[in-house]
Amino acid sequence: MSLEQTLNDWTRFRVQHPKPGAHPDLKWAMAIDLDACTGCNACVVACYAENNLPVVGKEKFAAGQAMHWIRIERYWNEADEDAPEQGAQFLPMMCQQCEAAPCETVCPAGATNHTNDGLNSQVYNRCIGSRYCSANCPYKVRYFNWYNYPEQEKVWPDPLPMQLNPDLTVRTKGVMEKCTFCVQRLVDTKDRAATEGRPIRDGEVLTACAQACPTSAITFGNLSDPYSHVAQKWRLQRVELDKDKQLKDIDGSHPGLRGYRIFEDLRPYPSVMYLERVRDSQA
Amino acid sequence: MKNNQRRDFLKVLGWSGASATVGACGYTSIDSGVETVKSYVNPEDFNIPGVAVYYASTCQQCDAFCGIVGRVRDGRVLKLEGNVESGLSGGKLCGLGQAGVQHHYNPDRLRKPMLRKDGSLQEVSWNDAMLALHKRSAATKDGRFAFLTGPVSGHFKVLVGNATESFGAGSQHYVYDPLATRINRAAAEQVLGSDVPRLALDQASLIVSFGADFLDTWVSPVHFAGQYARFRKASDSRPRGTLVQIEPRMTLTGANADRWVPIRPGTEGVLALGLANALLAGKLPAGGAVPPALATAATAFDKARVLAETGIKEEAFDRVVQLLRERTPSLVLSGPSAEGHAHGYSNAQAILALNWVLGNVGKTIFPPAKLPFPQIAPDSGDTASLGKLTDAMASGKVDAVFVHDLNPVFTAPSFVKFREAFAKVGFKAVFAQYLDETAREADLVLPLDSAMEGWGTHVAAYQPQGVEMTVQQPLMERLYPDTRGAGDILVELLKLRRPADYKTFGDYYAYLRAALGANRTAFSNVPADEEQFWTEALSHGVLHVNTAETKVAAKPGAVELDFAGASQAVDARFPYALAPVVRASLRDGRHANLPWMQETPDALTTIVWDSWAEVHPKTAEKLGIKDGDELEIASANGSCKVQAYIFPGIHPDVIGIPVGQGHETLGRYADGRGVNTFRLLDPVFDRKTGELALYSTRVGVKPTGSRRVLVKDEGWKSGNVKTQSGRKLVVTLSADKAKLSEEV
Amino acid sequence: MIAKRILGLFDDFDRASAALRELREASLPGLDWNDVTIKSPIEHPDVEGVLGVRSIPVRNYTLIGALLGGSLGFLGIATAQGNFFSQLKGGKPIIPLPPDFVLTYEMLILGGVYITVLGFLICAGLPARMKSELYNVKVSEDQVGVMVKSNVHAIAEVRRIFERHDVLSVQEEVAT
Amino acid sequence: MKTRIFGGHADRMGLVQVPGGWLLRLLVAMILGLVVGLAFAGDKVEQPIEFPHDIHAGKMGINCMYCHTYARRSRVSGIPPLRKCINCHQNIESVKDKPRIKKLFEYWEKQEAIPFKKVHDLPDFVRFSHERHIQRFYFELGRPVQEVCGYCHGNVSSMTVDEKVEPITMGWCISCHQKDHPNPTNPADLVGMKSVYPRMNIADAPAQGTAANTSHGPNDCWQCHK
Amino acid sequence: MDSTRSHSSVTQEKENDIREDIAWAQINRDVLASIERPRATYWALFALAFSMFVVGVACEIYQYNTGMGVSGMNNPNVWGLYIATFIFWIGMSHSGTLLSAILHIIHADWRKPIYRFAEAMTTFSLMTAGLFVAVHLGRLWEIYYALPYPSERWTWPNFQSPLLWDAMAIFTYLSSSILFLYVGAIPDFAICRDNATGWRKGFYDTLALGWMGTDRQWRNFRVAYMTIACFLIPLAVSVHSIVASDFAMSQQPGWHITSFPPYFVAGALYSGCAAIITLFIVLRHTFRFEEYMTLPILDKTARLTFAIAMVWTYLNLIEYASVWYGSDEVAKQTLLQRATGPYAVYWWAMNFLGSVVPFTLVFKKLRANLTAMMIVSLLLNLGMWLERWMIVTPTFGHGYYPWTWDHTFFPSWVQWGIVFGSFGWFGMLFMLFCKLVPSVSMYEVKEMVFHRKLAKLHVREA
Repeated sequence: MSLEQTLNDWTRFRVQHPKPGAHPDLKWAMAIDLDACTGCNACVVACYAENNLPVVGKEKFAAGQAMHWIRIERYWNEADEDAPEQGAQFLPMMCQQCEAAPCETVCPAGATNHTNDGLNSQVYNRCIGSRYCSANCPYKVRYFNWYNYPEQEKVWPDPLPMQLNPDLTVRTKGVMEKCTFCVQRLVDTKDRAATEGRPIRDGEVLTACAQACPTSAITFGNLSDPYSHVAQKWRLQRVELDKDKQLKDIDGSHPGLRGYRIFEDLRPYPSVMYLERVRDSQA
Repeated sequence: MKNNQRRDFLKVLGWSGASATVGACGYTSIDSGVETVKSYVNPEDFNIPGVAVYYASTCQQCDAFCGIVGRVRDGRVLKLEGNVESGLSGGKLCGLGQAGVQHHYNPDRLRKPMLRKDGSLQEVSWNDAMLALHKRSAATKDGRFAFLTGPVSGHFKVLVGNATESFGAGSQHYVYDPLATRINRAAAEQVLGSDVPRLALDQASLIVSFGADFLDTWVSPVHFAGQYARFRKASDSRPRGTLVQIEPRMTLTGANADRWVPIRPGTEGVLALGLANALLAGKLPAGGAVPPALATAATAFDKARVLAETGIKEEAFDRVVQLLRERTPSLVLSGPSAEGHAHGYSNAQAILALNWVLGNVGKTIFPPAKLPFPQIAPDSGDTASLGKLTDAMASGKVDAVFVHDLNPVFTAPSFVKFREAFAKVGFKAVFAQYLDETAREADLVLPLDSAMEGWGTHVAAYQPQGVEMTVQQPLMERLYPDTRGAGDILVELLKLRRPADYKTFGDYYAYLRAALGANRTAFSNVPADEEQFWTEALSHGVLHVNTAETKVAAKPGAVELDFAGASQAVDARFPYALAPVVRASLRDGRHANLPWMQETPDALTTIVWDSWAEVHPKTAEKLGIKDGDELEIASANGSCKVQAYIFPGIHPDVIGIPVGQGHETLGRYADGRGVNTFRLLDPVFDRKTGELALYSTRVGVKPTGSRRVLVKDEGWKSGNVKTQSGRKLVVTLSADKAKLSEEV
Repeated sequence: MIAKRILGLFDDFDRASAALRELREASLPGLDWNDVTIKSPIEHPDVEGVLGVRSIPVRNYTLIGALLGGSLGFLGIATAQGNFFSQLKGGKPIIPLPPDFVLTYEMLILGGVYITVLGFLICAGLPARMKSELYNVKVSEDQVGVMVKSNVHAIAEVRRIFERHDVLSVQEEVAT
Repeated sequence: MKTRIFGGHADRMGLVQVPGGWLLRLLVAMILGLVVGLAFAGDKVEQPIEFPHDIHAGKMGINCMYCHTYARRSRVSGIPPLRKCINCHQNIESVKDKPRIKKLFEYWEKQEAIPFKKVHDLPDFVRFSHERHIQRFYFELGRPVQEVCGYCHGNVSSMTVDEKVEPITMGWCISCHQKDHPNPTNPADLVGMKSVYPRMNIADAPAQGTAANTSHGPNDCWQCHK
Repeated sequence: MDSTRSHSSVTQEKENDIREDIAWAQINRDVLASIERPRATYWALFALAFSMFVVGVACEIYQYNTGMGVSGMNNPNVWGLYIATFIFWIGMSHSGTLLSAILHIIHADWRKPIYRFAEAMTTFSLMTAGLFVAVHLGRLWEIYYALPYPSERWTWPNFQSPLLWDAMAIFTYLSSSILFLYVGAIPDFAICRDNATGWRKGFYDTLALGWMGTDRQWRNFRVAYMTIACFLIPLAVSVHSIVASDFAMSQQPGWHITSFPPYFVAGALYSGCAAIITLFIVLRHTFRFEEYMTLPILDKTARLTFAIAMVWTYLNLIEYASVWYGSDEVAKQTLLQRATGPYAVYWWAMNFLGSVVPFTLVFKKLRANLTAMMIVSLLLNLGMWLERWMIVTPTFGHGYYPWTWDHTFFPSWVQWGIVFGSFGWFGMLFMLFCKLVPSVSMYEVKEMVFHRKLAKLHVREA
């Protein structure tokens, strides 16, 4: 509680995000190719397995209290009432790890913050369950523990608890949770890199969803590493983290570009870039 | 036993500090001396508390047999991933595969052998169980023994074979798969010269699939999905591939197609011939050849007739013809919805024959490598075998039957009367993980190890390159002392029946290791030393069998077309065709007790924990059905009550109901959920192969008047088609604009 | 010489103020005007006119309180933010001004109100020990009291003046 | 204990400078006092074997990591496997008949692990990596091992059974993570550090690894909260 | 002053707010009587309130043990009646300040007989609102994480969160109103002290702080009282605009609206005034206050209410208009959804009760009719409660993200139970207050009577 320190560091404390070079060394990001995504749900199951997600059961699912951190959304064309001739539109939606996350500012307890490697951290134990973050999340990807699933609802009857991943907690009633980009994997990898005295290699760590995806539609990696696969994808699509309008939107002069981020106009600066789904108009 | 000593590190470690305490959010004591920490007594040096180790094994959720690795930490298997060394999984894994751990940790698993004493099943010691198995089965007279299994391969198949024949000539090993692709194999054998040809989706620039759901449920989904990803990417040599899906009910593959064409069920063959006809009219693509009898047969199917019979739009027909002409090489696939008819064999042939016409054989279709050891070659099974067995049992020709890891009582259509026939058998032993419908009927139930506990070798029917044999090894010590691997049971049985040949083997592991070690020269680039070979086999999890590359068939095999009754008159009581929808998550229903599989929404309807009836909006309008209305769906052989889901991706004359639900007794997550669609099936069989025709059941629909909310992720209120309502969520780009070849 | 206190109760303000006016003109020796007090059920409408202007120091407390509350509020909050192991939130600065100003505003009012009340108690000499002074419950009902503290002679004179303005009742006591 | 906390970290807490700081200071003192009190509740732990750290670490001066061999490779330091104890003690005739050693061999006969009680127990939502701390301060900075372990475990070489001497509270962890620690001299180590200590997201904080020759501990919530 | 010698012969051209010839002693007697022997209605009301409160407590215990799920909320709809009712109660509190502070500094003396209970209403509705913050939390037992105090964790709450501003503002508002209420009541406590017997004597003696009505006390009292009043007005406004910014500062369509703060403040005053009318009638009957809470005063209050109702209506329509006229499609859809979606009924009811029903206040006859006023005021309050609900819930059901639409929810019985109980809690506290503290300010009524008489005299002399 040092007044002196506060005044000394004043300039530092006044800096805003997003700003170029905010993450010089490490910034986790994703690129999701909607043309490759087949909506097969492998990522969803992988997430359940990796992140100790409770299976809430039919009744609670009906009440809208499902706990899937990543969900596959299925949309039809307006014209599809008769027969969806161009198939369905699948969209894997998880926490977008925004650079300027609307959820962070509103949490009264400061349970959700922006981390150095560009994630939107959720500290379960600090959460008091005001649910303001979820209210303010435009993607509605935050999930609240409406019940005490592990103990009172008994969603893990023996011996199922043996499958629980020891690297992260099993959340209890009254806390908010969301996709973490499998932070437990990231932290382990960071530690390994530090111990071995080397930067993190591209592809060294994947989120559970990216690892499972049979069509490799999900690319995950370090955006600050110019040679990483994900960084190349972003660059190729001319999508920049700290812009709320990408080259693609500015003028029609780049028809080939597929990269876009959802709700960019709300300026949350998401860390997930989607690649437009492609359909053959001659077919 | 040496084996157990060796795998001591799979013991569960009571490392309370490192294990996720249930409900551990701010409520764990941090007082000293409350928790206990233990360490191994004699640890392997690669095994560090708090650090995960990965072991290679084989996924057994379906018979694609993908290679997997299991993440093991402190002696507990936590998660399954694809094994990058397996050409089948390519390091990827589908949702069903990942849920394998839930079979392992399933709370409803059988934990002790059960023997029927005075009418009811009672737990017995393992010795008594084995004794009973031996004694009771030994009582059978020669040749009156039957062994019913699902698709088998590898050394387990050998054991089953030996066990069966040890009961004397005439004893039968029946291989039954409720969702077998037998018709397809037969047709492929006939037309393309090999029953499971190797497909190169990623080489094709056009795929026309007649209901082959290769992304979700067909043959080897994970592998095909990988190929599909490359197929969608453009390269300098090849444009982005275009996918056309023709089927009565939209599959996941159809949902990803550039063009989805709903077709009247059963008329796929007609369309295929119509296409052939149209193609033959013009100049064929390079390498095009015409199978004998196709040309003549095709001429009868002019455009007008085809459109009339198939009910597809003229524009769609022309598009497909044009695409087939322009985009080469292409690939034409035939799937269950085209094959599940009395004339399914003919449909499949007509469809596959197109590949010759388009000159795809040798470009996108190759003969598979032949496995030099027929005794371990995969037997994928069929549905006809169930009929044969049932007849045999009904006519009292069977004294003893073993059923391994199958649930025929559940999957058999009602008209088969399997349950009754099964009851007639004197001694019924069931090897099962759950006390399911079949196990309840048995005299002896032997609890099986889970796939994470047992040993085995597997050879998948579909092989991407060469032939790979995937090794299955325990990822964890047995959860329950009284379960055994099916292999162990058979070895033990054979030791009693054929002491001379089997006394040397301690258990299945010993047998397996000896067998593989002896033939290690049969595998490519493996170390000569036996011990080393074994270690490597386990660490890689995949063995490549030396094979001789086979040649492409020079010329097409003749097609035998027989469309009798293809367009029979519709029975007024049953105006609609039933499409039994196969869900990748439940398959034939054996996975219905996996909570993850029940809770993950169905890809297209987003419905969870339930069965439903898919009704086309128009049909719904006609019948005055709203989303969630309960319908009574009746076929000539059965009926069920199920809620309606208004679904645009289905032909108006078709009602789709998923299979796999409706268990009476399997486990807490499955029991009493939804309906068992198998029960409705009509006794229609493919004329050539005698396979059950899954897609030719006719049903009548009538609302019962009651209405309940359908539980689905898209929101239970939205009965009608859900759109993006103006948001920019999924953006679609026209292929000609995209510059995919420039992307990384 | 002994000091005494006298309290006269009048029926209404007119009589009370008349009495006071005369008392003032009389300007009795040894009578300090500051020792003249009015006790009334409601505030005397033109008390200044009668007693002359007396200081009301409460306002100063208010000023100090508001300033203190505001400044301490801002500094405290900014310091806490700067030392909350600086976690960035929503891309906003670690010490964001708009929210801090909102909070400062509240703290300013808080300080203002609290210190004002404190000031009121101090200036009004509350809480007071009633035993020390003459008091009559009628004051809290409907009568106006005038209390004077002075030496005996003066008190006697005051008493006369009171009676001239038909006082209802008079109490005397020796001032300690 | 309190004095150490304040004495040690007043520079960071700097309670002194705040107007009315004494009040805050009093409050903190009270709360810390309470917590420390709680942390010490039930201190002396009953262990199945009264393992004498003072003899092994003190008299013999054995490196902590000889027994706690996992500390440098895993997040958990681990109780040494029973085999390790036996390896030495089967050759030390002098103490063979001591009751403790007898007990030890009994366990060995049964091939069963000794159920030691946990002394430094963290709540399950905390992820603490022994590996990183050992690597950072023992291997990279070359500080003496007993000092490095001592940061959290106190002077073990003076105890028989291990005791908890630090209040393992969040504030206590932060008090050290906030400090400027000298950076390793080996450039490779600096490269590696970048991944765990990315520059602080509030502009270019001087004390973040690369710039100056000192660096804070990681300040992400998710570095320790899981 | 004894009525005989007072100028009672003054002919009254129009009905007065209060009888000017009423004896001051009489005022004391009447009000003190209210404290000692109210009608039996009082006890009935108290019992009712208490039992309602018990129901609420039971529901909360159940929810606390089982989890928020029992409230029937779900993942898009994370806020429900709790927040809506929270705003409602905050709103209620404002009219108290309006009467006691605003009308005080503009010297509208007709407020004097009724401001005391209004101010009490402020305090207690704030206390009730505070409860809902707690009830709403998923982990009530961790609420101290949101309090700014130096802890062994070395962490602080997030001062950027509007919720924290809320906490701060409400705390300030609550404590200030309590002080205001108390300071204003000191002279009356003195009166009670002078008349009370038994335990009451000691009680009021402590509260009165030895007030003797000396000129010095009165002088400082006047200034202090006025100063606090001046503080209270901006405070009250800030409190509700901060509550509004809980919504306006968020991203949700239908919330992210500039006109929210004034809109909320207007709504607050509106519901508050309506509540005052209700309580006015209740107290008038329960404590036999016909002399003081007179129809003319009720009439004035009603007219004030009508005026504010019109302000609210205006702002309400402005909000719709700005959304409609603006080019934010999403917000537009949300508005449409409210008017046509699953909540249409409540939305239209809200608009009807809020904007149409107040027109009944136009008629003098109705304004003079207690029963009618009772019904109308209750209707208005219902309308304002619905307004709050319509602000909170439909937005969640139809926000930016279409996938989470259609997860509409209806509050479970637990939520209703707790909302129900909150009224009990409020009623209980309020009734308790009226029994212990003079709910009509005696000294100020005296002032009122006195000054009005003076005014009359001047008129005559002139």
